[in-house]
Amino acid sequence: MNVLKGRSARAWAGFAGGAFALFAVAPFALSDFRLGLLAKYLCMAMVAVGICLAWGRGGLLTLGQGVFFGLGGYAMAMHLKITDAGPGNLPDFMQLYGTADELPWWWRPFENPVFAIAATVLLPMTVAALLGLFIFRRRVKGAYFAILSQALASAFAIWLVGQQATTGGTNGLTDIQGFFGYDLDDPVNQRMVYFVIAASLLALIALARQLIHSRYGELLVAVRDSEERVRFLGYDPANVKLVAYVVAAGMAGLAGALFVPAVGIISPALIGIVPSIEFVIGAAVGGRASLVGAVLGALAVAWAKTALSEEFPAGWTYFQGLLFIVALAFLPGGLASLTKLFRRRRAVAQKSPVIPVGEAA
Amino acid sequence: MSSGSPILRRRFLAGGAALAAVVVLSACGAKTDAAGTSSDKAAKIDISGDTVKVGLLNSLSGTMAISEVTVRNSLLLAIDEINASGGVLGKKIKPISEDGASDWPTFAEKAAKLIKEDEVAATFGCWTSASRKAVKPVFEKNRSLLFYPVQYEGLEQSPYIFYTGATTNQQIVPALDYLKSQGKKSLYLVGSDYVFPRTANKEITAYAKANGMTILGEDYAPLGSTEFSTIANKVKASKADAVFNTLNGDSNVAFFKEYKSAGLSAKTMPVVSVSIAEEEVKSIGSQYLAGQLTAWNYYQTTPGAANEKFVAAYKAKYGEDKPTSDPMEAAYTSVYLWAAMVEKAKSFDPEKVKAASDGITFDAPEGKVTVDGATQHISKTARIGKIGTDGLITEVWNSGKPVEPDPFLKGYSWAADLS
Amino acid sequence: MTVILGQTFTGISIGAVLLLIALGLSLTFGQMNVINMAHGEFIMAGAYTTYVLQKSISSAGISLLVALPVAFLVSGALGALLEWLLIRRLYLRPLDTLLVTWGVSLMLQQLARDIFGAPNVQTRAPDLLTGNITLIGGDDPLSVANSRLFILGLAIAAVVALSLTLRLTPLGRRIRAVVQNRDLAEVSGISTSRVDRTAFFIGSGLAGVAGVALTLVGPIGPTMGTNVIIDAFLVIVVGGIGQLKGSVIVAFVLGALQSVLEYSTTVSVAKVLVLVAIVAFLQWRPQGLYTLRTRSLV
Amino acid sequence: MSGLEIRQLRVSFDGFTAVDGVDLEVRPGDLRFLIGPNGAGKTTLVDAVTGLVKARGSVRFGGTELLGRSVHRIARSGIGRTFQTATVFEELTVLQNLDIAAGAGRGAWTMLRRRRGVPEPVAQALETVGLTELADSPAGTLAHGQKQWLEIGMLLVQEVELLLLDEPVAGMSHDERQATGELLQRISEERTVVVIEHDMDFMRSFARSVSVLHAGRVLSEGTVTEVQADPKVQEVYLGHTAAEDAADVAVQEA
Repeated sequence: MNVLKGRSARAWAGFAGGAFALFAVAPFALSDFRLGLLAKYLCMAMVAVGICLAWGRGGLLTLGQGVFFGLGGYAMAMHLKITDAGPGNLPDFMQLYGTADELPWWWRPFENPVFAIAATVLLPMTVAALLGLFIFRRRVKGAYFAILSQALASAFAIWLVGQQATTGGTNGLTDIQGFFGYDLDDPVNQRMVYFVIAASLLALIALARQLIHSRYGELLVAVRDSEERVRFLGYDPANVKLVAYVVAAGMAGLAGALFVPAVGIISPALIGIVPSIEFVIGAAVGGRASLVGAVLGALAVAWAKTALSEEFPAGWTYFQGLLFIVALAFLPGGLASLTKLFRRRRAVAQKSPVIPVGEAA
Repeated sequence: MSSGSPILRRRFLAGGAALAAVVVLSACGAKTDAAGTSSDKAAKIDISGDTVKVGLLNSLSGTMAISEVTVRNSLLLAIDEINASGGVLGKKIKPISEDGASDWPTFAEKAAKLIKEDEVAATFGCWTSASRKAVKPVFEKNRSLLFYPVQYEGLEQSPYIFYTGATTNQQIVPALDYLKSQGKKSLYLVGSDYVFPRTANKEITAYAKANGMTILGEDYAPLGSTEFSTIANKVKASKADAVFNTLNGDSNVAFFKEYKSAGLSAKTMPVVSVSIAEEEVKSIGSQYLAGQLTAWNYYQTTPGAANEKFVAAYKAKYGEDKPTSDPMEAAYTSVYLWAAMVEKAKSFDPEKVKAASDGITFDAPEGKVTVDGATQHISKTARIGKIGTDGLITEVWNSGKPVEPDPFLKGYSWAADLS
Repeated sequence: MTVILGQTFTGISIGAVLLLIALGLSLTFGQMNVINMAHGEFIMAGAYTTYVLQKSISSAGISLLVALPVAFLVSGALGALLEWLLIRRLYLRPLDTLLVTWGVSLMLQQLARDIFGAPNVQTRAPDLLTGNITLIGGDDPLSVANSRLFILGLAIAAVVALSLTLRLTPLGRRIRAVVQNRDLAEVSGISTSRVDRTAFFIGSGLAGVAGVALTLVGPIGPTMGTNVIIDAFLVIVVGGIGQLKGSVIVAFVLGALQSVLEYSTTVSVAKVLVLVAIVAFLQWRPQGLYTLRTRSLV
Repeated sequence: MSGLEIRQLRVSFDGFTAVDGVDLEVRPGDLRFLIGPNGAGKTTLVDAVTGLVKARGSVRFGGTELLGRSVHRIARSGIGRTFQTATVFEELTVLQNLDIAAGAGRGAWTMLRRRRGVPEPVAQALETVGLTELADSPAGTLAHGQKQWLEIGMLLVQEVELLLLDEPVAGMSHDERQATGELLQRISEERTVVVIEHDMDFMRSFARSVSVLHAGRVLSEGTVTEVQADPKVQEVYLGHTAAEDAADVAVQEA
């Protein structure tokens, strides 16, 4: 029990430290522009929290998070575009490329802010539930699930691009100006968007931690390690996986929704195969099974992308590729396993009977 | 653009305070507010020292790199030349390159970085309409200037963008006029699935309706799509007089290879392309393209001393086998135009530069161009070219004099319903 | 009528291209269960090989024929190198392989950009392959492209060669033994690591051959691989892992489906519908069209 | 307590019939050993009962028909099994393993909260299988025999009434076998236990009744003595048994 208490205390300390850094240090240390970028990275980290749960703890190869991110993002952006346009007017891009004189029927519900906010989370969760129901019941696993997720992400992106009159096509929904009545042009409001995102990330981390350490979290690891065995214990592993998948989708949806006011754009470029892989890579680099690892990994990868491309605009993809290769091929547990390695070394030095346990294979 | 209710310039004070209270940081929101930051100020420009920075925003990786890298090359060439002759307002231009990575949100991020962190005086770049749409609000909000060097679909006029490529009435409309004069009565439209082709085709359809031409079919392929056998079959079966091609990038290569395989050629059914310049001809091969038509404002073969100098300088810098093309020329020209505006305004301040822009002229490789201060587009001579077996494009028709820009096609009665 | 026949041939030719790009994956993904995202870049390497050879061999026809074996060797060597450097450490971690090879694919694309320049490059096709054969003349002609016939022939030849290799040669028997029971193969004296590398060499080499064929119909540039890679994986997933005949059937069925849907709708809609059809199909047969009967696969 | 009743059970894969019309009745509270040479269909029989493979015929437990039900439903109706290789959740602790096994009927709310303390049935099972000391160790670090016991413990907390154990003592030391046998005898006082086993010494020491399977059929049934005396068994099997015994001894001495 002491071990548990120690872990819990450390978690609280880490959580408080993170909150302090996000709310008290970053806003003062960073320029408006860098803070805006941090807000964007935090959105990536929110997706990573879900990936840590679904992939790290549940072993689900979630390569279609872009779809859920996009659903959340579009739900939010649709509402903001409608309010930007004002009552009775069509959003700017519809005036340019559209054929209809009024809002398409499936845009109408998004006029309502409550519906739109709920949809940012519930829409991805519903889609994930339907998909997961089919996929997990039929026991589509491993590599198949990975390829299938990618195909779906790609199909969704192609569909969005093809519907230019109602979705903005390749452009996506751009030039978002207001956020529930607050002008996004104003740096103070941008800063508040950052605070909302930071608070949401912390809330998601707390939620994920609760789930991971709950009985459900233990069961999820059990399903990851031996699905068949869990079935013999009288559980339906499909349901166990479904919960993690749906929660991860909801987190990605919320991240997408908050990405919109932070960056001012949502487009199919954030939905296809490449962004879906990038979401996963952040969590993998940091350590998929560790919540802290996944979050810091996502932040680090997003930051590295910006920093490397600013420093070496013409050759940065070498470094990015190299980072992925080194981190994943040679550090299967991600950067988080480094601390574990260190802790184990220290423990061995103290000759205490610590038993090494590898990360997920 | 949108004429809706103005957004309340409210601040997040109440909500912010509540949230901040929760995280025991109640001072945070108020403090920033007290500082009274406002976005109404124009972006700061760093003119300390003897250099002035400009941003170059092009895709150096991803699918669009195939086109955009050449634009960056010619931007750098123009900057070198201007610096060699003394710079602008006595300051040397220092280019800051950023990679848009063929990803529109990245373009927006990098645009903001150039404006806010590097404090550039102006930014040059973007290729796709999608990337332009993504950065447009960034430049508008920060009151910083973008020079956009690629032909586009029109129907836009941002106060902080200068459009140095052709708008529709300088490229597509002349191409249609040319086809009409050649007796072509029916067209088949092929394009990539994004804003420019879809909008251009709407305009083409309206033109055709008013001019007694028929549109026999309209097909779009996703950007990057390389499977065109079905579209080639459809085009062939339509027996159209000509094809109007608004495909972009990789797709053109696959389309023309398929086109020839289907037994179609410039003789049986000519294709007019608006996104195939010398660089693309080189990558597709004259084997497949000989005799086909293009519509631009500039070709490597365009006569004149200014072009001879440009082509020679480009080849000297980047290699004898590197061709020059319309978007490269428009990019090259855009740097000179900006420099001229700055010299006239005697300031790097975007508002003053804008005010000074009207009537600025430059003897560009494509001929004399003039900036129209009202639309922030430039007048350009329209040219129809034919692709030769040597891979070069030679002019077969031109508009005689520069065509005034008309981004919203206000001077064309058939276009009344378009925007 | 000719439209239907024309589209049928189009379907077959799309299928042939799909088959050719997926064939190498049927070994590396299908047999070895490695999700190699850099497979597309091996295709790219094959295409650039053709480009480089054309600089020294002036006859387009001869350079194309020479390019086929050379591209096989070049891409195969790249594949074997990748296996030796990275993939052998990752056999039990399929998703990690995917992410690592994605990193490799990013680097290879940038490498191509730095060596050959960012714009696409051009290869000349022999004149024989740019024409077509008219099957039905007259007012409503039906013709088939020579380049497509060539690719179809190449695809068939590659499938036959691969299946003969797997069935008849000692190497093929060893590969199948390792796939079916790695431990048993090992204790029977087969060096599984050498078999893995050889299989990877062949699979990647086939990607190189596909790259040569793609120069006849598509662009040759740094991102040409990413355009086709997911389609190729889908062929294997739907065909069933470890089964050549499944991949062959599925490639042609998907080709036909794509061509029919493209003709009756648009390219984008057709692509979406094909993907939806694939998802629906996997509901019905989650392990693909044909499956190996083993207790522990995937 | 319920008994297991199997009638005319048939399982075939691709034309090969692995179980060919087995009739088997296990009384409540029995400790039944299933023996037979390799390929006799023992494991397949257990697979069929637990829903892992499709089968024809009838399998009734406590009056309910099991064939046609999904694996987890069969598990919930009080039937638990182990596998030849111990499958415990290696990354979870012994306590977590048992807690999961005990929890198939928990509601959503309980699932989403943390475990506080050790539930009574889990504590009892820990005691029964002798792993109380190791409750907080990751299961992956247990010795082979301990993993088998943990598996049995997991069946106990599952409140199963029928335990199907596939070679539970394979690879165990002599002392561990002894302990396992005693454990099984204790368990079978309240539950029905079926053990697949190759180890004849172990069978002789602990079996209450024995069924001999051969080529997918039941060859003989009865007490240890009865079965050993059966000429049919001696004919097809005993020679084999001697060889296996020798092998077992060799393993033990190694």
